[in-house]
Amino acid sequence: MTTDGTTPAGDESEASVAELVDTFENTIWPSIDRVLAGVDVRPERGVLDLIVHVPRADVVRALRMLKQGDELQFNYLRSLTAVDNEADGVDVVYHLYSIPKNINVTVKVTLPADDKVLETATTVWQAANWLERETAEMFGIRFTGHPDPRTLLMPEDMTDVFPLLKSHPFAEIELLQGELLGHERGAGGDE
Amino acid sequence: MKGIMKSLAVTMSTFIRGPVTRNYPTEHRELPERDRAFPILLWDQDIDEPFCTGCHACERACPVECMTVLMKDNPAHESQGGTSKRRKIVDEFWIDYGRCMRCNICVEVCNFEAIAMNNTWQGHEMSVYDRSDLVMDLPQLMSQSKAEEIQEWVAD
Amino acid sequence: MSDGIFGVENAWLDAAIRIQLIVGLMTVVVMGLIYLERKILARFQQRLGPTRTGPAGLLQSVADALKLVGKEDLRPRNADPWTFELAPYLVFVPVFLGFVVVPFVAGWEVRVVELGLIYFVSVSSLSIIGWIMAGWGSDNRYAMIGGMRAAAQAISYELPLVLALISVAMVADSYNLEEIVQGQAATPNIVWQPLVVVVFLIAGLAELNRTPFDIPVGESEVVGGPFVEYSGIRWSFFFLAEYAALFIMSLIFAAVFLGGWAWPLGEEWGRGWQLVLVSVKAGTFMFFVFWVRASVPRLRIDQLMSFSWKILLPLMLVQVLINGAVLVYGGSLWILTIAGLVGVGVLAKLVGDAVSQPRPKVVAASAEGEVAS
Amino acid sequence: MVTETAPEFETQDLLINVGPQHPSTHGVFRMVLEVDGEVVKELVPHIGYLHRGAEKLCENNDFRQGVGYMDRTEYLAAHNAELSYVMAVEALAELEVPARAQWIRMILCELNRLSSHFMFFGAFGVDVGVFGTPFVYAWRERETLIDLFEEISGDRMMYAYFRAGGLAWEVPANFKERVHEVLKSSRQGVKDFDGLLTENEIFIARTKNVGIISAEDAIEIGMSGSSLRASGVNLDIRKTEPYLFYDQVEFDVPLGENGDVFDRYYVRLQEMEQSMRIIEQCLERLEDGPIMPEKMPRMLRLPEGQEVYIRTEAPRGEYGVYLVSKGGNKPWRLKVRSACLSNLQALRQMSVGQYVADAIIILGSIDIVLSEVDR
Repeated sequence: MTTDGTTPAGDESEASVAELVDTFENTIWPSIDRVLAGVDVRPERGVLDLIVHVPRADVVRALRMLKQGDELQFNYLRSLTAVDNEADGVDVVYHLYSIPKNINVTVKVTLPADDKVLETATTVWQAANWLERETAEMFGIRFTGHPDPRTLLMPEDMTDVFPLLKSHPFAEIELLQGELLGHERGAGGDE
Repeated sequence: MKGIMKSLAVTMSTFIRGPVTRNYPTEHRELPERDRAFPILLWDQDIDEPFCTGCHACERACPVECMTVLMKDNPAHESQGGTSKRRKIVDEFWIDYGRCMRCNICVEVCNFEAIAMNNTWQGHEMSVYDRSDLVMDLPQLMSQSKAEEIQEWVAD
Repeated sequence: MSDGIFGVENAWLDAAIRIQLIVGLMTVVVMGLIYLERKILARFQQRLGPTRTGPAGLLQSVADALKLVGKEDLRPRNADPWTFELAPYLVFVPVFLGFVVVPFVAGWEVRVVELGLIYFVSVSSLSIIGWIMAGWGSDNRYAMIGGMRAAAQAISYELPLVLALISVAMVADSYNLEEIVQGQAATPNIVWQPLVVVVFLIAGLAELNRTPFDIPVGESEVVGGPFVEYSGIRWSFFFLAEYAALFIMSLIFAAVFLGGWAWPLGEEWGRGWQLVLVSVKAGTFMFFVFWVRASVPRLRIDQLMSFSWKILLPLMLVQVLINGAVLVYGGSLWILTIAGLVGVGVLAKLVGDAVSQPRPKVVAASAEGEVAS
Repeated sequence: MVTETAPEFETQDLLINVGPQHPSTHGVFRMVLEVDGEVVKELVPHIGYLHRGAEKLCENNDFRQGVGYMDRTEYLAAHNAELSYVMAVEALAELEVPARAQWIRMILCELNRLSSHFMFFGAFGVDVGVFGTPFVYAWRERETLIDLFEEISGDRMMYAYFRAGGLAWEVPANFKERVHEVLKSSRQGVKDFDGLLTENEIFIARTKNVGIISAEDAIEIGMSGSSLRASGVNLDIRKTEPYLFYDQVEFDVPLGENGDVFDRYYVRLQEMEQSMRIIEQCLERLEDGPIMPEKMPRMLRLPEGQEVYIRTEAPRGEYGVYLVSKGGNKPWRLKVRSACLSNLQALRQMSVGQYVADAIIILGSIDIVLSEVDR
């Protein structure tokens, strides 16, 4: 893999920030650090792209800086989704790509599990419109200021159940094949 | 008009090329040997019993959980005077063809080469009126292999 | 004017028998046409076409007809009852009225009408009312749009069709189809009026709602247009009318432009050969219609109307002008041919550069291509 | 309006419901058109009819079982879908895929691009109005391609043939001759389509300057693939971020000029020629060798706390797989980035103000596959 692929770092020991910073020298972290001066940003090693953690309060400000700065020009929002980490909240993930510079970055925002509210990114990219609607209906995140917060894939009235959360159970298979023929369950079904 | 004339010329050229379709139910296309219709169990002709020992390997590996397997001791085992070396044999085996997604994983995980994908037209042309008729039990699964209609193909 | 068929004296009875003959002949011919179209279209698309019903699928149309008769013909609950019920008849009957003047063979018309051409055109334009009624009556949005489109298209292509037939009538200086056909014993009118033939083909396609003018029934947009809500026997009336119109248009084309039964063979060959000759000529028109249907996309409603009003109509007016000038001032008819060919050239050029441009050179960025933002 | 129309002559806008059961919505897609006469004033798309929760299902299936689900999220180009999933797993498990397997994967993905583009031409031709001929030409070509896929993997559309680390089993012995045969018939197919549609005046009149989207808007909305390149944006992941061996084969990236329906059609036509060029080069480079790495763990377990976003150039655009793993043999979270979903966002902007007939072919021109939109 080219672009800024790097050797994955060792396990995430809590090394001092200084030592962390210099392990990123061949990625785009120095320029991102410059562009996002006002935001306290924490870099992290990704398998393919650099991951940047941004606090919830000024995520849209950071995204706009990444997009409009002429040094990076992340003008293409590749994908926007969320990852449910159960106890330590839900991560909203933005994959950005700069067409002129041909570089990638992943911006991550961690939301506490009980208060999943985040400012909408549709003001920065129109692409975020449907992606946020889908993430909202799947994870229960409320994107404030979204132009049209209806459900995207789910039926209109399904606004209380969020399927992609880890808490949402898998549908139990009602009838194992055996039962269909009158053979009761448990005699050697799967473990 | 030049472009329209060109389009007319193309359709006339295919008019002359003649039909490429075939009359399906009366003429069948010859299926490649690797064709995957639905999984079936194989019959061990010389010991006259199924290869399957009911070890649940395929049942665990199936993504859609469309298989249910029951195992029993093999009555025809050598210890009971039979000729077979298999101590365990399959007792009951159901595959719900309505749920199976034909991904061939059961054939890959089976270490007795007891299950294979049906590559005959009979495997494809199977229509039933009730969804529960799609649940195939042991005799139905072994019928084709018992009648030696199957030249199964298993990846080496 | 042949004296009564089978020696029947009473004129009314005679006309009734002839019309019954025509209707009987028509149902057989239409079934044959449906089968032929499906077979030919299939061949264009490298398919087999119907092969199951009867030897090589010959009974396909019979099977279709039985199915359609057997099917329940529904009516949407809040459809407008009378318009919905009467629409098929208003589409179906005018087409058959047109058969009164069609000259199959030397003496076999139902009635030799002095103003045959004008009668044909005025009768065939009646069926638009049926389309609009079907569109409005079936209380379905697609049908409504289809009906409106049918009206717009039929009106805008009626004029070039009428002018085309008038300019041919000027050359043959008679409206009576019998005399027009007899007048072509030496040379068919296509020689004198090439532009008119092209315009008649285009306007004829539009009258028959055939590709590229099948906008009222375009499946990909309005899903069948006015016929969406019809089923069973009612739907088959529309279908019957469509193919009957195709048959009558091809017979008129054969009679008016290719010399009908008169041109190469003439009177003395007897009716049998004349029938073969007419059916061959009508067959060429129909093959052309099927061929175009298999290879040309559909026009959009505004392009269709601007094509008719801005290109076909002016051309036809000029053609009528030239016809008049040449015929009145006694010029030789060859001038008409030259004028017609020039007209065809102008039409092709107008269509050509109105739309196409040199083959589009899509910029192929080379391997390391600069990244255009 | 020049003059104020008197109230009683006010025309009422018509609400037309196109789909989910409609001949030219390419699947279960519904759009409600608010139509004034023939002009579309407002377009509201409704999707989600084919949502089967593929992402949730993949979380419950290990890395071999998930391949079957990936086919079903993109039924017209299943090889490309499997490729992204399998490459994501390999990136996390750091598996070294042998060269032969990568060449075969490239060939199959490009062949799948051909069969998917043929499907586009067939459906688009019928949308524009030709009665069935392009569809049957497309099917004639797709059948030859699909027969080849069946000979290789055993299934016509749901191959489940790629595995993390390589391929499920070896290709048949006559693979090279069969691919050459299929290419010959595909070349004839492309020539037929070119002759039938490209220079047809009515086709050009119907598609030129219809449904235009500018380069900036296309980037802003996140479009990708041929629809983006038709607006002149030079973004092809096979070129910008080469994966497999795309940096070792030469091919061009066709770009359109003004992003209308005709350009989207013509860019795809040229892409097919480039794909055939790639396939020929791959066939020369293909040599014998293993198709799976030697030390393949029996049950593949991924390292703890890793994540990767792999994107490949599928026929419809960028098909991305974002895989988050917390150890174990099942993904913790798997997000499928669907090219059609983003391309579909531009539909409203392209269709408002056009005719009803144009809205249908604009929808056809962005070549959507509903199973990828709804996952």
